Amino acid sequence: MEMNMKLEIISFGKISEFIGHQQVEISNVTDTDQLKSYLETSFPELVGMKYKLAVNQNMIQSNQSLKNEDKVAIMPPFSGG
Amino acid sequence: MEMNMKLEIISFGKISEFIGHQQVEISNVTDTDQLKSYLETSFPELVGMKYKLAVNQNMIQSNQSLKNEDKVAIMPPFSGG
Amino acid sequence: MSEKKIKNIFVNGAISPAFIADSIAKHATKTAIGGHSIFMGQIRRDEINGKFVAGIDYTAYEELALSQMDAIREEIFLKYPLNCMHVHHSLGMISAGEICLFVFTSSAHRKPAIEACNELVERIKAELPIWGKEIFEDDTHQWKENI
Amino acid sequence: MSEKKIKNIFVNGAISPAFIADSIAKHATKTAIGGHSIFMGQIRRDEINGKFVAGIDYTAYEELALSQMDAIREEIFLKYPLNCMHVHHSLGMISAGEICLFVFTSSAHRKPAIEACNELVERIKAELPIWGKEIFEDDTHQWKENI
Repeated sequence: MEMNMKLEIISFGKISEFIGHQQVEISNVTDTDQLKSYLETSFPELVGMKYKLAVNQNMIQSNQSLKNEDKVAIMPPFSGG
Repeated sequence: MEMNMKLEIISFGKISEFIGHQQVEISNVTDTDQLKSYLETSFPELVGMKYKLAVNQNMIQSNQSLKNEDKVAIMPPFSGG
Repeated sequence: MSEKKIKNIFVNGAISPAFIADSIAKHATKTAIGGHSIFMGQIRRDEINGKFVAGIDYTAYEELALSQMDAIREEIFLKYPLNCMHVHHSLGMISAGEICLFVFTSSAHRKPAIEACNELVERIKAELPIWGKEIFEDDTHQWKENI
Repeated sequence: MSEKKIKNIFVNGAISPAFIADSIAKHATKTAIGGHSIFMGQIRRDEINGKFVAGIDYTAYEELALSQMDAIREEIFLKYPLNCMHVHHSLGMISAGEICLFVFTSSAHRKPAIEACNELVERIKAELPIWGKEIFEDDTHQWKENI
């Protein structure tokens, strides 16, 4: 059975230079680890970069399941201050 | 042989409330330890108080000889800042 | 549940010395305070490969940064006996020589204010989703990384 | 021998927020600076045996304090890579809520400024011959002691 999920993707810092704000509809992605693989395939610039995800404004520390309509932020290392 | 020495005494903080700025002429005092004894005899309020001396604007850490016309400051614990 | 208003730490543009003075002056009525500690971040005109930094353009994931800051603020208030804590961070283009971060803590005795201020600065740099794009004088850029 | 001008750290009366703002603003042209650390001492309206402190009257052995401060300044500049160091201490009557000590250090990166500022505050309190007389609202007084 194929699962389809709609996600809103936002990005920041240098990642925003190659991943724009977008809605994606993807299949066979049910958690953040799978999403990372999907992103690194779609945006090879991500491979080897340090980045973190936030889902619905919660920082993701370890793999977490995703649900339809989640808002995922892709964030390079912080450099405030 | 009796030695006479003129010293200028200044004092600060709570010590200035009972020892005023003054010239003293004293005998048989040749170093700061002897001066402390002399001061504590003349000003019994000093006994048991913590205080430091400075001679000619140098803080005294250990006993030091005195000479005629030295300027001696009597200083209670600091409380700046 | 308690109704909680999340404080906005972000200001558009540089933080002016007048703003800082005003913030200090407001504490004159708080006569339980004995010590204030302030940290200010200022944009350096660094030279990198022969080019000079004209300024840093700051962006943030604002909602997430504010909720992270709110959690940090609560933890710091629990850890140190503070009377006050103020944090302001710039967004947008801040020129070399201008101030982009202002952290201000106050306590009855000096140590809690000093320690809380230092800890806040470290946590702001490490934990808030804020990004600085260094703009060179020739309009090229590179992204800053806190190390 | 080098000719050396000893800096005067003493100001008559309280240190105003406007003075502090002016001091901060003067650093905008120093674009090698990345971090500023400030400590300010403020007079507390302490309650002691049912009486409130109206203010503190500061006196100092000025010549000795300035030469001690000069030695401290040199040691701190040798120990930390600082761009700037400024110290101001009030003399005379400073009312509760007013600022009596302003220590301001700046460096390229934050750590030296922060550490130097902290060390300066500790040394100023421990080593400078300055005395504070706490004046109560009923005009009685007691001498402050740093502990």
